[in-house]
Amino acid sequence: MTMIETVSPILFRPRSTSRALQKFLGNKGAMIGAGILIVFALAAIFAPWIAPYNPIKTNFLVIRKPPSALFWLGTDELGRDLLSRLIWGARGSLVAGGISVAIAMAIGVPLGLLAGYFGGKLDALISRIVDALLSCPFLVLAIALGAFLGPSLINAMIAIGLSAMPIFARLTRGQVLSIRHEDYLEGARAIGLPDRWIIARYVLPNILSPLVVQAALTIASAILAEASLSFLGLGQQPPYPSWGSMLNAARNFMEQAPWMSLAPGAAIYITVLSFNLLGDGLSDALDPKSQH
Amino acid sequence: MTRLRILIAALALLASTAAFAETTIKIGIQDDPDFLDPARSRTYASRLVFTALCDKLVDVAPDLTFVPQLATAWTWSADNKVLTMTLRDGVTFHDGEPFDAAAVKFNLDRSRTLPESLRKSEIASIVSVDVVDAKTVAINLKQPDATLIAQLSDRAGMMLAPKASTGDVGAKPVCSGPYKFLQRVQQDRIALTRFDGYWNRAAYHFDKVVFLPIPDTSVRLANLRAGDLDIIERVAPTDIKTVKDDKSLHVFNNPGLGFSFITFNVANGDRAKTPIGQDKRIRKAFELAIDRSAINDVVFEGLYTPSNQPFPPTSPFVDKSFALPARDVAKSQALLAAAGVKTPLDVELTVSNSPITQQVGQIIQAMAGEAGFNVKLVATEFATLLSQQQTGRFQASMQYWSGRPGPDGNIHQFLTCKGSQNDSHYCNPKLDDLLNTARTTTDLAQRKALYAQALPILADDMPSIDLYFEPRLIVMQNKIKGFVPNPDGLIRLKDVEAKP
Amino acid sequence: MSLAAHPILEAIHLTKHFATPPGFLQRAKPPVQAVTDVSLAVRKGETLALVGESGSGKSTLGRLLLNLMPATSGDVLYDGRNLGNLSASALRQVRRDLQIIFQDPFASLNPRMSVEAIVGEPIWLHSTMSRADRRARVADLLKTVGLAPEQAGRYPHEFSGGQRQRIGIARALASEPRLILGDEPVSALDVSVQAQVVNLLEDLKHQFGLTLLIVAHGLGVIRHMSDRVAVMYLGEIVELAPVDALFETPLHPYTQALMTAVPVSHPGLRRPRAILSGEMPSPTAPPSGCRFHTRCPHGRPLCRDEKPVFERLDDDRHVACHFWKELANAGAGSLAPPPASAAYVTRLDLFKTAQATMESHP
Amino acid sequence: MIAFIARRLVGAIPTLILISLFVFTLQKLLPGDPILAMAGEERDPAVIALLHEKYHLDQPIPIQYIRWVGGLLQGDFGMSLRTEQPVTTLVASKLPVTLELAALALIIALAIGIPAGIIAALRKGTALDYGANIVALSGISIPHFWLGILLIMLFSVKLKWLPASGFVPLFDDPVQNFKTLILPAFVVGVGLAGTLMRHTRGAMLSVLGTDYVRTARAKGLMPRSVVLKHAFRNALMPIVTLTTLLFGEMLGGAVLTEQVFSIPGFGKMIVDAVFNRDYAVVQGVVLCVAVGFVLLNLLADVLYRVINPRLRTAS
Amino acid sequence: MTAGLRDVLSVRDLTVRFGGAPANVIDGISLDVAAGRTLAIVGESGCGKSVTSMALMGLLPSNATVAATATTFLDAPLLGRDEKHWRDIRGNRMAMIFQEPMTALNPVFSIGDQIAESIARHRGLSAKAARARALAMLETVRVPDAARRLDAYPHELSGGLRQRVVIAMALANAPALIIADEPTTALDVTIQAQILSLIATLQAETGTAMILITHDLGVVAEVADDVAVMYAGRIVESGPVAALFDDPQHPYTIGLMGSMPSQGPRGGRLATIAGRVPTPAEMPPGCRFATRCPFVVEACRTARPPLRAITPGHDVACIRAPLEQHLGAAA
Repeated sequence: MTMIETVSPILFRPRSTSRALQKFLGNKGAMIGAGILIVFALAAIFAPWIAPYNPIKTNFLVIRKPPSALFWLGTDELGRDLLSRLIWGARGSLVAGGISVAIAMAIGVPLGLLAGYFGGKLDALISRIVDALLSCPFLVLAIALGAFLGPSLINAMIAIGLSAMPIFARLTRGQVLSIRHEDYLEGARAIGLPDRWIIARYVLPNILSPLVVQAALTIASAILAEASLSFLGLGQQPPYPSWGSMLNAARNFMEQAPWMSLAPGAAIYITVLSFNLLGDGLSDALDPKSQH
Repeated sequence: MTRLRILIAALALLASTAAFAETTIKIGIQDDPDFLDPARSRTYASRLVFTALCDKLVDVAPDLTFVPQLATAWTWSADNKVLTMTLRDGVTFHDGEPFDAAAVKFNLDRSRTLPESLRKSEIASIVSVDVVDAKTVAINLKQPDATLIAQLSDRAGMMLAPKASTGDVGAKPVCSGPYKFLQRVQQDRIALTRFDGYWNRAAYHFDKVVFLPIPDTSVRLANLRAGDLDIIERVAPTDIKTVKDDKSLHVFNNPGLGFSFITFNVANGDRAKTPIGQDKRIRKAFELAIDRSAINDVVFEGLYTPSNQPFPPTSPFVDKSFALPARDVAKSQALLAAAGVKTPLDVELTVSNSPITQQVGQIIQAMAGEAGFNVKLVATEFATLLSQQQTGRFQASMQYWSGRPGPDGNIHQFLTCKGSQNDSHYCNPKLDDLLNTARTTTDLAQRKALYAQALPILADDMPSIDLYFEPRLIVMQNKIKGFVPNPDGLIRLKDVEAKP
Repeated sequence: MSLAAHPILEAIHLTKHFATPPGFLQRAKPPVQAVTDVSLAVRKGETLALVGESGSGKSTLGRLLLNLMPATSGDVLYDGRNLGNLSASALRQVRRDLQIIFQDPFASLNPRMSVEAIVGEPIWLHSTMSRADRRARVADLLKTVGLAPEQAGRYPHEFSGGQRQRIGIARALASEPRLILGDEPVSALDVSVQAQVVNLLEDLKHQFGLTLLIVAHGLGVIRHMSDRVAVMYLGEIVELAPVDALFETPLHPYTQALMTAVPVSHPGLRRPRAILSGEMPSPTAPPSGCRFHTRCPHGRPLCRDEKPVFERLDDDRHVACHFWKELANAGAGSLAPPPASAAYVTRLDLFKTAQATMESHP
Repeated sequence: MIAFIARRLVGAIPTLILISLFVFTLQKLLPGDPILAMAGEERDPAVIALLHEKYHLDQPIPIQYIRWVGGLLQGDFGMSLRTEQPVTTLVASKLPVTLELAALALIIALAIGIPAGIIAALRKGTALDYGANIVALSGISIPHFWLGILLIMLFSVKLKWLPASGFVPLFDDPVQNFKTLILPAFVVGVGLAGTLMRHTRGAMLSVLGTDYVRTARAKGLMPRSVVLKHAFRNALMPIVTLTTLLFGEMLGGAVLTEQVFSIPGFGKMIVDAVFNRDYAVVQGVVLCVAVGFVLLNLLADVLYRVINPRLRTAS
Repeated sequence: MTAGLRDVLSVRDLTVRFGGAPANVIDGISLDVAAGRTLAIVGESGCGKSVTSMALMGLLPSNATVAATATTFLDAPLLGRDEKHWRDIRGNRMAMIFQEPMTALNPVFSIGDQIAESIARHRGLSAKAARARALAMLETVRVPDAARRLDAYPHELSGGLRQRVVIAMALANAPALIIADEPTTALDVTIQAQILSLIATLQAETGTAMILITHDLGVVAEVADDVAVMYAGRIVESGPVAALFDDPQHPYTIGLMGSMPSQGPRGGRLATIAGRVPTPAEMPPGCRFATRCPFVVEACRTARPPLRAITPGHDVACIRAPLEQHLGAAA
């Protein structure tokens, strides 16, 4: 008596995830960005095998040599191979970006979820804290935390992560508010699902896409922030390289040895660009609106 | 026609005013000075400003001898416990108050008694100051003090106008120097204007002096090259080549007083209880692992002066017989073996977070690594560094001292048992004896002998390793003529003028 | 069905006012009076429609009846038990028994969950079924609503509007409810799809012995589906009647106006008619007396001053109008069925037959 | 409107208290003793003890906080440890510089970012769009100090068109003031322009697809009127939000840019104050920035009401 | 369609294709509408009726290719002219009424401004004169208290009033043709009745031609003179409104009418149409309804059925019409 609506093969449409993936794969910019980042990530992972030289081994015979067949990107102020340092530095910089954003999200997103979902006094309290943190200048927070925890890459990440946290809390809260009255949430409540389940299964997945986009953008700014903190001596500690600390060291040799700043500068630029392109691609791919 | 004439006249007027326009010299300095109060000042940057602002009783000549400034002559009593100074005639302060013996007494007493005074320890030997007559002052000492003249050649000897100097002196200091205070914008500029009542007015050619703190070395140089500054100080050695290539600039490379050294924590708390803190052989091994000349070549383009003594290369107290040890990795390893420690031996070296210090730290790390040390660099920002040092939270620390012309100011407070900056808590009564005696000895030969005895003790105990002296690299526009460099690095504007 | 059956759900003086809490230095705003003093019984096994224009409070009333939001005052009885003082476990059972289908098939399904997860979730929540059993049950449910079980792994956006509404229905059925609230269940759908869903709901109702509560504004669908109709205006029920009686002799002037406003079903029926003027007043400041008096073509001073009683008439009808007796025939109320042309009737029969054949031999 | 503003201002007080507590606690946790640095090379213990007492640093932290808040209520923000100047004086001298730099940077950012964003949105998917995006992202990704030094090398050292660094107050010499600020403002502005461009583009894209823009086109309006009047006005909300947020961030100082260009603004003062443990200055400046944020948020809300009539009647 | 009256708009074989799409979204449709007449285009979502209206207004995005063998609007060609020409026609000679009065008005400008803007643009009136005419237009569309409402913002008005404003905006320059795209779909039934009656009245007063796009056969029955039923980008049946209701020929038309619940007593199950409208990627080669048609035969799948006249003025694109004859033979 009821008819079964069969879907003919030509009507087949790929599943949600793979559809977003396809859309993502079709985005040229995002693909270029992802490609570059994969290359950089591989370089970071396999640094011990692919770096031509020991990145911290000084060689006083080849101080500040321009790029050559021997040293493809030249050498630095202590005669270390810049290419090797760049490859090893990718570890510091990419990890710095990733971990600080992870910290920011791990704290900011739950706060935003709580504030947005439950509202009321909890929301007022969380929003106040977030406002307060937001109006504390980033560098003050980062420097203070860096100085408090002691200068190291890990502490720089914590500082950057905590500083970026309020943005995620705010964004999450806003997103939760925008879907709080969606029918499917009401449906979930109508079934009698508990709040934590609704937050985990209904709210979070549906606000993820702007968060992912923001994360990609924040990774980019976290890498730059690490460079800034390095500039102030609060980032990666010598002799280990990060792109920020390399750039910092190169600052005094911008004229005598321009290649020293060019290599890490270009690496940061390309990485940030890639993360942004990736973020754009994710934004397009994950946005349900753009799928219609 | 008339119009044209008026125009020409106007242009001529413009040109002429330009010719007679106020002349200003702009000096780029590395840091923003702290208090412009000689009794409270603590930074090198403020000394740069004081040089134009406040005259001292005594000045330092390029050969590190002491020459008259506000005091035209001085004599010691037979027991070396009274210093009598004859003061210059016709000197007035910027506010018109005359300079006399009472003013000297006021200033010395102020430095000794002002609660916040940082000069107290420098002139601790003074018991009282007597006004003999208007132009003569007698300074009475507890015991003979060979360092006193040196101290009076610095901030302790700077003379403020007594009447104007109550309350917040730093906000508007009134001195008797060639330039008087005009304006200060924190972290931006300090402007001085020519003092017409200066006793040696004719020797000063600029109407205005402006000091601009620009911390970034390359930016400071860029400003000079862009023509926005006339003189910059503390140029990076690595920039000297660029400067030399620039035909419009001129470099003064003068040996300086400031030096760097590594202090080991030998008795300051628990962190001293490390092999390197307890065993002088290991410290010696550390020294032998370091090649001072290589550091100089790599980081400083060979412009610095490697040294194993705390006395500047120009100082008569340098002991030429006490040779700079060559790097000897084999001997270093042998010493480590003799000390019976397992290599690689972990050593924590605290360095400030400036790029140059870190560079030096990394070289030391690499060099010491070859001898069997595993050096961990701890880069720390300044405020933390200071308190860590004082409270003994370090194993080895790289330090910098801006240097004093006399020998005592470079050694006594660091290495005597109760020295105010003896963070290592190193204590050797024999050394204390020598250095205290040297303080009260006025005879040059005797003093030299005393310091010559101290050096081997230090080389044996090795509480610290002297590394190198920093030259004073001052760069100016070619058109600035008449500048005479001095090891203290201060920029004296006497006879300096702009000549195209 | 038996009219004497027990009510499955009963609203007693139910009121819902949405108040904005006064902020700092802010005057308290008057509350939105969404539902005011409504008493209504839903009978076991019937299809009861709540009809009214937007802002009439029909959706709010539906949600109140399902205990999806707390009432400002009044009670809801489910099987004679007051929902306001049930234990947590009893409330869970109520959640199982009372389900809802939403208007917008695009918004009512979690876009991030597969159909299987969506339909399986109520089963997971309300039973201890094994994973495999649950999967089989989901497949059954999908078949029941006319979807291929093979599509269980897909996501909502891969389906058309009608298919999504079927998923929503499958989910509502999953907890084996006794009553389903359809909140405008077909108004977002195209006509042909709407027909499919209407047919499906009717089939399911008979198959599972469900009670349906339909919130709708499309009078055609209401006439087709429901047994009784409650007409709402500004948070109040103005008329409650069996469907045919209501459509044939609407008593309340608002019901009459509603009937008149429906477009004709055949060009031949075009005629000049009295159109209700003005718009529904704001529910924050409802008019005094009879709330309809500001628009009522038959309004008299009494209507402004005095609230009419929601009167029960002899034949299972209720109406809230002072003058319903006089006005009973005033509106051109009843909708005369269109004279279908012979050609159309013939061809429609052919169409239905052919369609049925096609369905049985896909 | 006035009630609205008053309500917002009073509502900001808990935030300000929270941030003052937060900053106060945070910096007291920092290692290092400001007095030790102040005591100079001599480090006379008597002087150190004296200064501790003078600045009440020998007292328990809650007492210090209460003392500070008590001062605040009387308009006393405390004294800088490093310079012994009242914090109010310091703030008053730096704030105009930072505000001017921020304003100029924002003007540059708006002048580049908004037209670029609009054009990119109108030409979505074309080479122009990609180009604008790449340029915008470049602005975001180039480290400020790097770009700053490059610009100094080019415009000051090589071309000698502009002073390399330093700052001349606006009222001393407007032309010179502009010359000293244009490069740093450009460096900061370019970074912001990218962000602004990307948000403008996004906002315009969502607005260009709306029914009312279609209505405007259906009225036969000129494209300029459709885009600038009907679409842009509606896209302004997120742009206003972002602009005020960016301005607020700049209140905290464009630290590195200020350092490179030797601009005596907030940023450098904050960094120096943190490094020198100049507590009163850090507290005063952060509080000042927080108040700035509150005011900017308020300004944004007022602007929303100007832009969007719906919000006007909502309250 | 109706002979004798001068056609305001005449379109032959209109096709629209979006860049990269595998099939035409509008595939060869022809329309004529005369002054004072209302042509209803009926169809379900996805049938292309809105694209048609946008194509006629020249409002399709640049990735759409619009072509026709002939177009005449007020005796001049319509398609193939430059953008300036379109701008001069739009909002002036040809105006549009949109479906969603909530979103069709710009929220940040007062309604007076939005009406006056169109007047000023096309008539070159001063701001004051344009405002006066805007007020007159508001009165024309029976907005109560029009003078006060002139400065109101859209959100301050109810849905019904907003739709009146949209109508006032469309009529402001006395257009020769109005395209009303689902003008009452978003409205409540009593408001719908008000608006439909208003449109009818105004059309009678001004003699404007109208294309009414709707999915609601009730609205068609209420106001249309002629009807074109669209399915998947093609017109499957067209003719005078009475002919269509009394003598529906195309299986799609029949199914559509049969799936509407009747307002009379319940008449059994509703008719349904299986499946759904094909996307451009799924477009069958022959009759586009073939995949869902219960009467489909092989010939339907291969060739496009021509639109042929069953009776004068009543055209249908089905090779099996009239059904009873074809099926009667088969049965």
